[in-house]
Amino acid sequence: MIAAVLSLTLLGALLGVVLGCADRFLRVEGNPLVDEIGALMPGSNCGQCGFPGCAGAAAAIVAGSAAPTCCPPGGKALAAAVAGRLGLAVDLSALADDGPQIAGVAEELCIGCCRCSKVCPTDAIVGAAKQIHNVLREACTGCANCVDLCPTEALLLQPVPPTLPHWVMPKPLGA
Amino acid sequence: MGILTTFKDWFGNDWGVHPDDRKRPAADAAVRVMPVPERLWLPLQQHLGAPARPVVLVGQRVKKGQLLAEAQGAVSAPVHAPTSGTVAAIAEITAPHPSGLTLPAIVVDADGADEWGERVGCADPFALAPDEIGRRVAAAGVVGLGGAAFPSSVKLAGAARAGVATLIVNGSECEPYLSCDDRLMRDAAAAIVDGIRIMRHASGAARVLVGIEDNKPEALAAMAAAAASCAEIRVCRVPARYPMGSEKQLIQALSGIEVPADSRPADVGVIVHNVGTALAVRAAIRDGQPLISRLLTVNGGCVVAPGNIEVRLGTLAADVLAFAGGLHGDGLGLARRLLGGPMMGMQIPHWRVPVVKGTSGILALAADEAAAGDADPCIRCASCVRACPVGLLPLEMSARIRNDALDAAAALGLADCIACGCCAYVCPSRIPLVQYFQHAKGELAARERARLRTDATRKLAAQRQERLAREASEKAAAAARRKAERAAQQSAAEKLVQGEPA
Amino acid sequence: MGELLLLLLSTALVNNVVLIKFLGLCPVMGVSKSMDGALGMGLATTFVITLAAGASWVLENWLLAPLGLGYLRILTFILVIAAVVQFTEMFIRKSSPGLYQSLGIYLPLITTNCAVLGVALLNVDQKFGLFRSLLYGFGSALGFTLVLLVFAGLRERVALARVPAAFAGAPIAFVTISLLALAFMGFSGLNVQEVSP
Amino acid sequence: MNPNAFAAAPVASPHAHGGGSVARTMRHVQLALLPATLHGFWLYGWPSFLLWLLTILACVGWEALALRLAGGRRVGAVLHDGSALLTGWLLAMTLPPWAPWWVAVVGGFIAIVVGKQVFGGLGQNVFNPAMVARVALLVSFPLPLTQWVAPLAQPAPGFVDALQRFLGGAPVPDAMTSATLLGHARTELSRGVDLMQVLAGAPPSSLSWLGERAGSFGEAGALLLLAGGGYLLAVGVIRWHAPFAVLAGLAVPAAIAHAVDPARYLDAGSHLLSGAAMLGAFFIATDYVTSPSTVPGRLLFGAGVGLLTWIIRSWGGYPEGMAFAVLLMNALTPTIDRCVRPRILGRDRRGRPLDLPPGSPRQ
Repeated sequence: MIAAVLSLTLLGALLGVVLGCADRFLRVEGNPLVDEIGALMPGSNCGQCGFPGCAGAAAAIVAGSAAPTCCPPGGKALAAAVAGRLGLAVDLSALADDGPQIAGVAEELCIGCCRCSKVCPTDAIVGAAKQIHNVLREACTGCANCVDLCPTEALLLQPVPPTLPHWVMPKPLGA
Repeated sequence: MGILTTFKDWFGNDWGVHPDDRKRPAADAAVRVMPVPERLWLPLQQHLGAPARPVVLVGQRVKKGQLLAEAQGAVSAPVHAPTSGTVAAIAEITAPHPSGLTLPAIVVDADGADEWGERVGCADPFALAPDEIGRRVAAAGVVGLGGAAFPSSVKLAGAARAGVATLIVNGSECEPYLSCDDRLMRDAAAAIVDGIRIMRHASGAARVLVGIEDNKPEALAAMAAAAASCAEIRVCRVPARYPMGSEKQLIQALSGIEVPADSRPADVGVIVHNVGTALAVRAAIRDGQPLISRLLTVNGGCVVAPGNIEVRLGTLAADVLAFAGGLHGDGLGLARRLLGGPMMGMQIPHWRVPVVKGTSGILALAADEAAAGDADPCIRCASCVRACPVGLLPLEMSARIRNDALDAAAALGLADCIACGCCAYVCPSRIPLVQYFQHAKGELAARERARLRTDATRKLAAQRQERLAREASEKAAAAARRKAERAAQQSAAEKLVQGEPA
Repeated sequence: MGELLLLLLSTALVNNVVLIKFLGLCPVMGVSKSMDGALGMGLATTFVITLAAGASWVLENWLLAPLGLGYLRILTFILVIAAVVQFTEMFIRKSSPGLYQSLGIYLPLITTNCAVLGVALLNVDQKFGLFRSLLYGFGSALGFTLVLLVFAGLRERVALARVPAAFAGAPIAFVTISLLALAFMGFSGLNVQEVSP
Repeated sequence: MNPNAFAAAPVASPHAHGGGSVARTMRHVQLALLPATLHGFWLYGWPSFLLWLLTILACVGWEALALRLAGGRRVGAVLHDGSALLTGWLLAMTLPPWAPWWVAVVGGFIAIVVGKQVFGGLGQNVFNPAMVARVALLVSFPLPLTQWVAPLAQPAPGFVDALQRFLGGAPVPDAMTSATLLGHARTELSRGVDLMQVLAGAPPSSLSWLGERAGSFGEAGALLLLAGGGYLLAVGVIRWHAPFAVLAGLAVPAAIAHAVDPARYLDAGSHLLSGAAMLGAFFIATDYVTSPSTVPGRLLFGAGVGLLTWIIRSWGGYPEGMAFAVLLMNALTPTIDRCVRPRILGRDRRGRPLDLPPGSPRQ
């Protein structure tokens, strides 16, 4: 009885010491994955994912509480990159395939209230007070923050029209 | 060599396919010259690279050969007026592209006079400096006429810079149905050889290899006779096998050099030009004529009088077909409208598409000639693996693309695919493999663009944060200053108040 | 030498721990979605099984048997295995965060991988010397890794197949591994004893 | 024709096709099996014909049922490709010729439903369906699967007699049974009799190249199967690599072992002409779906099948190991395909771009 107790105690203590040492030498600070995923995100903190900013979304994705597809501005490209990094299988077809959208100003409706340009996370809307505003196509992420704020509904998301160099051959049907 | 080749074939090195070439009788018919149609549509982008920028105004009268749009950027090519007339408009026309999207084109109404503008020829091109030849070729808007339409001057200049040893002239024309290069070599062998010599001079290459497939004996004989007096030009017979005319395959067949995957042929001392390009270079240098017309093959089961036709650039395919005698039964049995060959050519939605510099053929295929039928599941027969001239695994790549695993397909070498179509041609299940690959390439390119955009967005967002922080700190600083001022004023006033009674 | 090789083959193939003894099925089903993950899991498990086989031999012959504490066998073995797994987990987390992420819950679960304890206990029953115990453990682990890898390869292919909705996912994986086990029955009765003395 | 119809669904090149089809491939294979099959009918009489017919009918029937249940649109078209027929035919070739009816039906179910349709049908399975069925039957019903009727057994049953026997499932009368060469060798060896004596006592026809011997339906016609394989090679349906590697993988170790210890190991010729060696080499190991897609992969695959067959035959618990060997190598096929890939033009085997040749301008 005493031998059993002693040997188990000794064994436990020994292993405990070994693991304790290992913990010192093999310690990992923080979660490098979260930072890595965070670096992939757009960083505009637009909030469309429902998390507080891109860092929050990255943490949620790593923790598994959010899908890699949760970032609309990042689109398929981001989802594929994140899923590849985490070794997850992801159904990209779940992302609505209506292509990227950007905001456009209906000039006859814009009253130049400047509400939209204040919330744009990428400063993509230009225009002075009482002047017609305009959206810089290259900078707009289609986050739709501005759409809800526009008092005259002059801002609408529009699909980006296909162009010859950007045209993509459709995937074969069936087969 | 013979035994060695057989041995290699036994070990699976027999890439490519042997499609029924169907080049005759069109190849044997004499070349017809099509008269200038009433209206020509000249797309601003007929070449690889940046589109040209128009330099004419609507309503302006132009002479034949006059510059309509100038090259912009390092890789680009100008566009010239194929005939004299008036610029009617700059409008959108259906592009020679499978998407059916439009692209901007300069519309020229012919005046019927077909009157040349100023031309600066050169009696002795070999006295010109190679740079000068390159400049003149660039100004003439010559691009590769084999199909890729890469600006020829860029290639020549790059070759001279890199110091290439070998100029390979591509007379393989491995696409079925097409015979325009064959016809050129039969009819204008001497002029082609002259053009080759000019290109050799411009590129600084020591030797020239002309590769012609052995299914074109007349062209081989004509070219060999024309080149007999030039020791540095060797006309070589290559086995007829698709895609022998593909750049890297032809280089390997003729010179034995394998071009590394991330390099261009010039990096290993080789450049490749098409025979038609040689002729265009000759016209540009000797006669000062820009590229305003080309020979193309009109063929296919639906065409009444197939053959090779000399056509002005900008002519609508519909007009070319009408000149070629139209279609049997007004196109009743028409299955495919194609520009280019059946293996790599593109389907177009209708015939109102202009002939551009890279258009080597107009095909109207009947139902029994065209690939059709529903695709069956892949049975992993690996015919595609055997046929692939690049050594890819088409069956594995397409299976991954079908399941949207594009990165996995890319890891299998998707980027090395040359879209030659051998895999889909031999597939017993009739799987549209090339379409899978083109889809995946396009989708991956779109993702790459999206990624760049995300990077840009991140920068913009960071700048905005910085700006907001700066504004906030400025505001705080201003508030602090005002507060300090107020405090100072107040204390001064207090002093004043305190001092008053004193 | 030949005999040792046969011992290795016999433990890896003929008496395969997964397909013949049906041990360690949980990680085989869980970590066989990709060959990369399977390789990582296989290596980690190989490490643990081999080490546990050696440690259990030491414990059995130097501690439990001399002191007559055979009844503590399972307890002590689990203790040792848990420690080894904990160490492996720390090591992988440090050296390969991606693998750590993709192995997920299955990494700490090596502790409860019945193949590990099973091999250690079976090993003791064989009354081998230390070297052979290690070899027995290593051979079993090799068999485990082999099956895990092969099965992962099959699943990668099946993942690309047009499996009917009713069979997609786990069901087809079970069908596949059952057919794999069927194939491994070909090794049954493989007469290695005859050659070994 | 509506011009916009094309714009809606663009079709990529190539616009021409070589004309091959799945159904044509299957027809060639069936043609190649025909001589050995007719030979089998002649050797084993009506019962073997009934077995062959029912196995094929069972496979086609199960396939149709599975396709219906899966809600496929093109049941008729898929059946037309002939793959289920071929699976049934191949399975029949590996069964004892006088096996009862339920063997055919159960075998068809295992082959088509378990081995193929649950994976999604043609081209989706990872194991050869016929071999899955063969192994599952052997493991589950060892007795009826190891009852071999003597060739040209007298009295030969008439059609009605054969039908009764087939449906009744009566065992083969002892007087008409015989052992296969491999089975005989195995039994005698396990009794401690050495092979020299065993084979000296065996009738000479057991090794006869003309093949009047006991065995599964397709076993005796080994040379006819070889001829069928030659036909498939000639028409280009299969390539030589896998069959060659199977035969070499079987013959080379057999020859070496026989040279070392003839009393313990059969010679290479017996190995090649017995069991399912020829059928396996030319018709099973060449199955597109379940074998690797590259030439080196196929060599590896074939050599593995041959070697494993020899190992199982020589040391294993079963007298014949071809089916097991095929399944084992089927399992390895995805791994082989992953590891053995063709070299991409302009890249080395690892996928890195080649170095520029010495003396090139960019160096």
